[in-house]
Amino acid sequence: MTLLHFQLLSAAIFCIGLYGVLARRSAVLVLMSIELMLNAVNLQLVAFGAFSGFGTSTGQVIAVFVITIAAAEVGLALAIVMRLFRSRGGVNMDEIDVMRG
Amino acid sequence: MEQAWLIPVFGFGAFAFLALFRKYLPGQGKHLAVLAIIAAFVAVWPVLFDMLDKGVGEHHFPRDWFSAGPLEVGWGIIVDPLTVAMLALITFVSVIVQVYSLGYMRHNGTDDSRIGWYFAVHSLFSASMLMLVLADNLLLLYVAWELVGLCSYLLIGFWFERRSAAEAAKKAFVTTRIGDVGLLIGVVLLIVEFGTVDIIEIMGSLGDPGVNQAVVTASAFLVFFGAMGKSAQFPLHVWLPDAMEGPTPVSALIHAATMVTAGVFLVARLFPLFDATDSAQMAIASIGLVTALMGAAMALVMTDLKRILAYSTMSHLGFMMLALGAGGYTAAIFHLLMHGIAKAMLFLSAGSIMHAAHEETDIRKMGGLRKRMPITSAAFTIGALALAGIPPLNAFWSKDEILLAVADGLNPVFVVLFLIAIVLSALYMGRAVLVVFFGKLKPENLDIHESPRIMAWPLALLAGLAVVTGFIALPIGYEGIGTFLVAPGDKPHAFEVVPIWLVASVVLALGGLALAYLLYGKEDTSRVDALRERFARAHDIVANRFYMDHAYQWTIDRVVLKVSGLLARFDRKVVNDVGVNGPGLGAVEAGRRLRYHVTGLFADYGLGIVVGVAVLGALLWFGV
Amino acid sequence: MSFAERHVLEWLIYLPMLTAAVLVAIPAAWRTTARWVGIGSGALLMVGSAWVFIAFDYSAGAETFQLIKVYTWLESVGIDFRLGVDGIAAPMILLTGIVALTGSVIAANVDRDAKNYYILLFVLIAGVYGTFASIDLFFLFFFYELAIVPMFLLIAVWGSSSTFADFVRTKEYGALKLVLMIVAASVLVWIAIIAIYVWVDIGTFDILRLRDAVQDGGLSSGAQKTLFPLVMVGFGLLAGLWPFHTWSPDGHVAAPTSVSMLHAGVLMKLGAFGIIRVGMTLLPEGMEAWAVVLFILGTVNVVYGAISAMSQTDLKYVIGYSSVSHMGYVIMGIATLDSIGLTGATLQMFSHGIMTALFFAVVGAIYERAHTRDTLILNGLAAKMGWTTAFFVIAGLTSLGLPGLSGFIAEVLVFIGAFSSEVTLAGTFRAGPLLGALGILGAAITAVYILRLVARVFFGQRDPQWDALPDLTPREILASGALVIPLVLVGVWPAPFLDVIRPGVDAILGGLP
Amino acid sequence: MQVDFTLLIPEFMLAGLGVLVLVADFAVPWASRGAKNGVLAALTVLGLAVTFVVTLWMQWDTHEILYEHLIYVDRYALLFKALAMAIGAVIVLISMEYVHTRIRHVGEFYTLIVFAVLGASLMAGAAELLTAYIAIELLAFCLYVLVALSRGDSRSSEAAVKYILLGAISSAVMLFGIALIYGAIGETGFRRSELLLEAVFGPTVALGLAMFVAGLGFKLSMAPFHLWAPDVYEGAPTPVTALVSVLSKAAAFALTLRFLAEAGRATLEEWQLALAILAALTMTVGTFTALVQDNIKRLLAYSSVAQVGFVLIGIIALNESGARAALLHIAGYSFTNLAAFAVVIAVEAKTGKERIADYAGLASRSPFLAMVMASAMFSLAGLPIFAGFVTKFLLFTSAVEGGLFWLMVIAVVNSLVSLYYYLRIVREMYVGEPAETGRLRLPIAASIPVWFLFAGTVFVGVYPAPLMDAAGAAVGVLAPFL
Repeated sequence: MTLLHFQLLSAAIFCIGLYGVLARRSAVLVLMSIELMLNAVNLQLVAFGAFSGFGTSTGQVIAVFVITIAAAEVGLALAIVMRLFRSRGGVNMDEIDVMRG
Repeated sequence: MEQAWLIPVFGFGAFAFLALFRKYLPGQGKHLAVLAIIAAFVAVWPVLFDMLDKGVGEHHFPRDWFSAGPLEVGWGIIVDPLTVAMLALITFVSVIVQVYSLGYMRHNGTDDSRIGWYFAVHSLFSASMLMLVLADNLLLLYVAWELVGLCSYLLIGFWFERRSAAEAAKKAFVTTRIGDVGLLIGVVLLIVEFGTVDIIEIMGSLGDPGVNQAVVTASAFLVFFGAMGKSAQFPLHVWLPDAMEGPTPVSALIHAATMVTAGVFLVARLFPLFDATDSAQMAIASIGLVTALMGAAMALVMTDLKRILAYSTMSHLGFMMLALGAGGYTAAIFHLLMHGIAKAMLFLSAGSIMHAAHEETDIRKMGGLRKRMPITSAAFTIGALALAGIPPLNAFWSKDEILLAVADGLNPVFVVLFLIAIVLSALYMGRAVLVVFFGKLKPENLDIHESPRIMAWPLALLAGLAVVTGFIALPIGYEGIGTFLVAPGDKPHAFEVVPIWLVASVVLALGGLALAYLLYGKEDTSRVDALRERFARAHDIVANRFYMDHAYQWTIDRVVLKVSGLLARFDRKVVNDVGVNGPGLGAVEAGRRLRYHVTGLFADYGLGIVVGVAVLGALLWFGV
Repeated sequence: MSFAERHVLEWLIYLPMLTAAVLVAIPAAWRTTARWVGIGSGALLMVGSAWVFIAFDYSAGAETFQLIKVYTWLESVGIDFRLGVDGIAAPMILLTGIVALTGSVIAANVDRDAKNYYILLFVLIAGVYGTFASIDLFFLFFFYELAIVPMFLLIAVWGSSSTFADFVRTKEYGALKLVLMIVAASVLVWIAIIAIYVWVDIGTFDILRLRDAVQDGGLSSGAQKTLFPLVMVGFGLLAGLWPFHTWSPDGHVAAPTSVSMLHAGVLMKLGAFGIIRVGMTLLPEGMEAWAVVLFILGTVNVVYGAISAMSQTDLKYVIGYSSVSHMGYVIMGIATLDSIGLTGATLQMFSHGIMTALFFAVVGAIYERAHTRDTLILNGLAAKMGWTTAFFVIAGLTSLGLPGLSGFIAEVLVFIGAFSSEVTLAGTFRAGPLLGALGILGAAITAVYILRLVARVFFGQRDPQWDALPDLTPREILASGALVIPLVLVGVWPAPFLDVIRPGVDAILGGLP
Repeated sequence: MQVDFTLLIPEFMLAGLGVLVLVADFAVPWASRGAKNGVLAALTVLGLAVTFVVTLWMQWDTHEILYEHLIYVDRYALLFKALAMAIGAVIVLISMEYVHTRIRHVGEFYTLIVFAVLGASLMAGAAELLTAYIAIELLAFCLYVLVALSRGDSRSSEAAVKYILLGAISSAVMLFGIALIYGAIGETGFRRSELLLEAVFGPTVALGLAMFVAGLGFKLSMAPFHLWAPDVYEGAPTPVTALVSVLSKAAAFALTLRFLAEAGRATLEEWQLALAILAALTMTVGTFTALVQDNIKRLLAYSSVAQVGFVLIGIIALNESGARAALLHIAGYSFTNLAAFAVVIAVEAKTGKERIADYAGLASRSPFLAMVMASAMFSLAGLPIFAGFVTKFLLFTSAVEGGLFWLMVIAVVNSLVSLYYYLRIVREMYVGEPAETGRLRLPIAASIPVWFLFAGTVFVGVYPAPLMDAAGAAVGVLAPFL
């Protein structure tokens, strides 16, 4: 298993996540896709850390940070989606275009 | 002679003083103006005598005024026979007219409400005319030339409440201004070509090798175009008849003796320029002749007394231009002086008739006035006969001189036409005298009485002069006018009489008068009416001033105003609405389109980011 | 240099700003005090300007730029607050002084919150003084824009809308168009200034050092030829250059009296002055190449302005177009690249400035009384409004170039310059004489429309409804009278003005290749 | 390897202040809403002021790199820290009345502002990719919540959702970029990666750079990534809009300039034109869309997008004068925008309206507010005696010095077109007729900072030398210009 395989895998996951973000209507599902993208990044980082001959563990360090920050981000996002649900009665992203132009 | 520049200063001073303080002066300062012009008149004589003993010729006293770049412009003076002659004429006629105006402008005891302004502009006019005559450089000459135009505008439009007066003033100013365009271009061409504004220097170096002759010819024609405007030559003569709207003394001064002769004076002052170019001389002569004939024809059919005199002036100016065209410098200037005196007297007498007959100018309503107004009718008759060319009156000598000049200067066709013109001028003068003064006194004119002394005396004085001044042509005391009035660079020629032309001109003049008596002497106008039917169409053309006025008016209404209207609309619609508002509205429209793309949907915003990354990645990847 | 000589120029800029600041502090209700502060500082400015004009030493030895004052401003970029006056700027400063004084006197009869009006007016005056006096490219542009900023509010708030048969010109439209067009032009100048600064690359905005650098080849002639049109159009627009002139009639119609006095009287001269100061001094080869285009456009300006003025019915439109036409003479004079022509152009800038100020003062007075400027209705005013008629006729006669008044001397010099100019169309046909002749024709057309106007509005049939119109108040008579004096003075004795202009003109023309 | 923590005192103080404000909010539940608002605001402002003074005093001329290239503590970071604290304090002062009436959780509001300031100062000091990411996220999280804090306005929650989701996407993209860059050169520090990047510049590095810059672009609201800005500006409570438009932009600029100057120097030819095109796009889109806006906050959103385009010129030119001009413009822009938002906040607090038409006749109702707004508009348009003129002038000069003549022409034209909508507001205020009369008074606490902002705008416009020297000193620190 060379570095390239991991890179391709993470790129694939990233693109799936990206598609999910653009195509999905419900905010929660969008959040899931974002998580997907972030995990793809983690995979990439860890793979670089392992395969590269640098010997330092910067890749893993960054991955750990990313995981923590991603968690905080999702928590925050869900709270805000909750407020949207309470004020708008639904989380369909296509309906929230009151502001435009 | 050195202080000759003081002469115009009297007038300018009077104008400034009156213009500012006329409300606080007794009689609005009219006496002050008259005093100023008398002082000017008195000052002319020492200059004359000083020149006589210092030797007749050109005395130039330069004085610098301002300089711009390489150009030095001064306001010096030239004193030569031509100047002195003109100075004498202008100051003399101005004095006469101003004294006459004192009476003319008083209607039943009270002065005209703006008499102060009248006299102020009068002194400004005579001052500018004097400056014109004295000017030693082209720019100063043009300055005076324009000031004279302004004064004629102000004086013609003196009674500006009357619509016709305001229009006439505007027409006069605009027509002369069109002439001035030619003059200015000519003057600037000369200044640029010779690098100096000084007349004497330019006239001296006309023949120099380095000079581009095409420019000299062009400037000759253009300067003459300017002279045509001011001296009411064909085709720029249309303003002169309308200028009669102004007060009659104004017409006497401006449209008889001084302003209209400015054109002739200009051609005389720049005579070497015209002498050097034959084509220009031919043009001057032919236009002069055409103007003379047209003027005479129109004077024949006019019914308004002042219009008759106006056309007569136009005709005589034609004679002067013809003389200059033929190279007869002395003859032209001599006729200018003689005509000035005679025509001023005619206008003043017309004025006194109008003054007496409650502003009536239609000669058909007048008749047999000689019984009521002896002095005026005598003066008018003398003037008319003089201009008709009856010896020994003054205009006869000058017309004779012109005949001599034309005879040896131009081809026979000009001479024949000139003779016809002599007959015509005698004819219309005779008609005027007969219809106005002889025949039966009409009932409504019964209460007419002679004008007050202040108006009658100037008439008498002028009449006397009309008789006497002719003799200065004769070689008594010096070898004749030819030696005094000499074109620069020309040799003086003594007075000589060529019997054949002398007799011819007298016979034709008397013939003209006889014809006039025949047609208009008797009461019955049957013969005249018969003539009028036969040449009905010709009569209408001439009566309508050859439809010149209508043509000009048509061009102005259809062409000039239409074009300017179109241009203004083009300016607003195209240059402004399209050229300026266009980009503005375009920007706003672009903004509206851009705004349309911001849909408010989250998905589109996300797409924006993705596309952005893709584009940026591509740009970086392919190493733009 | 004595104390005054060192500080007069900068005080001509500080004083208006100071007045504006003082006026901000004054409560709005004190209208009379605001008025007297305005007129007082106007008078002070006039004294200062006259002093600058007199102090200017035009003897042969004196160097071209005098009364120089330098403060370092931004060391690292090479911008210093550098003021100086040469032969061309001195008369302009005098002109600004005169028009500022008369403008502030006429502005006294603005009643709608006069305080703010005066504040903006004095910011405008400071901008104008700055542009004429500064010989640092950055500050020239700084003050050039500063003079435009207050225009918007002055016209939009205190202006007047006018409705015509087939189009309406609201004051907002006039104000917005005027400011946007002038700023659009100044954008072109901005590009040119930055390009000059960067490409000459001597790290300073000082015009004198830039000029010397350009003289010994600091800027390639290709660059100069491409940059010059930017300066020509940029500054030309404010000078009313032909295709870009439409803001002038609309802007002046909407502007209040004293603003259009200052604007037409002085601001339009900034444009022509800019072409001389930036175009001719820093881009000589560009000027050489584009002179004929400028010449043709200038002549078109004269004739086009005169003809379209003929068919205008609104009094201010006629004067707006006449300003466009008269600025055409200035542009022609500049384009002749001939010392007489350029002297004539500078004199015309001065004389037209005063003349238009007088025109607008009178027209403003008429509008304030009759509340209409439509010449079809207004006629026969001479009977009741003696002084107004007199001043309008004097301004009219100056505009048609009557000798004895300043217009004539300026126009004749421009025509002589035109006829003797070496500018050729594509190297073959000498454009001077033909365009000069057209210019003289333009002067004749000017006579036609001015006299038609005077004949109808003032000397025509007396219309009874205008009998109640009061004549000018003593204050207005004083202001207009003050404007007539320079007109007559320059007309009769132009020597002092021409001597001052001479060194400036020689220095600039010396620089041209 | 012992670490000198005294260098991080400002950050610790800010964190402490945040916690203090939060605790103060809980500690005094019984107090009335108004009193609590007053106390907390005073506490925040005081805290920020103290930190400001301490920071300036301590770090005036220290140049340290901590934790093997994690954080810089130098004059460049100091300038932005000072700016961030000043911005935070001013926003708190000008929006006290607004917060009292329209914000639900007063305590959280002030805490989050303090943490946002902390995030911004960390961004200014970031020395390598990871620290940069963490700092950006810290600032972003505070802003996401602040945007949602408005009481009873549904648009606020809609804006918050959009903001956080788009923010999350952009941070994911940025991370992917960081991963690629790290993968290619095994190094994340800016200074050390400059030569490495040049050596191994290929498709992966290009994509990595593109993604990282995209993340930054989102924060800066650069052209293709700016679509979130108008909705967030309109939806968020106005003080938060001000915070977003000034604080987050300034911090993002600090980071971008540091990154490009230190890491991107060697590969300048590769990315300069690409970014220049984006800058031009940003300016044009921002200016032209603003022409047709009728909501004042949306208009200011597009105006700030356009201003971003202008500052980018200075950064892309990447010469000393460009960087200096960019810093100057950022400072000038911050003063001006804060002044403008102060007026918008005051008007909204009193009348609750935010359409441009509602500003009709403001001059007659409150001359002071109208004057401040007019001066802000003239400064943004780049007219003389106001800061915008000098800063724009220097920016465009540096662009030409950097060889980007065409970019300068586009910028200058955009600056002209923008004059239209700035003048539209001024026209509305001075020429329009007010709906209802009655003076509009500004509370004392707010009017003092607004006076300072107005004076600052005019001072920088008339005599920018002091600010210019500060910017010069800051730029001097950036590695390649030494």
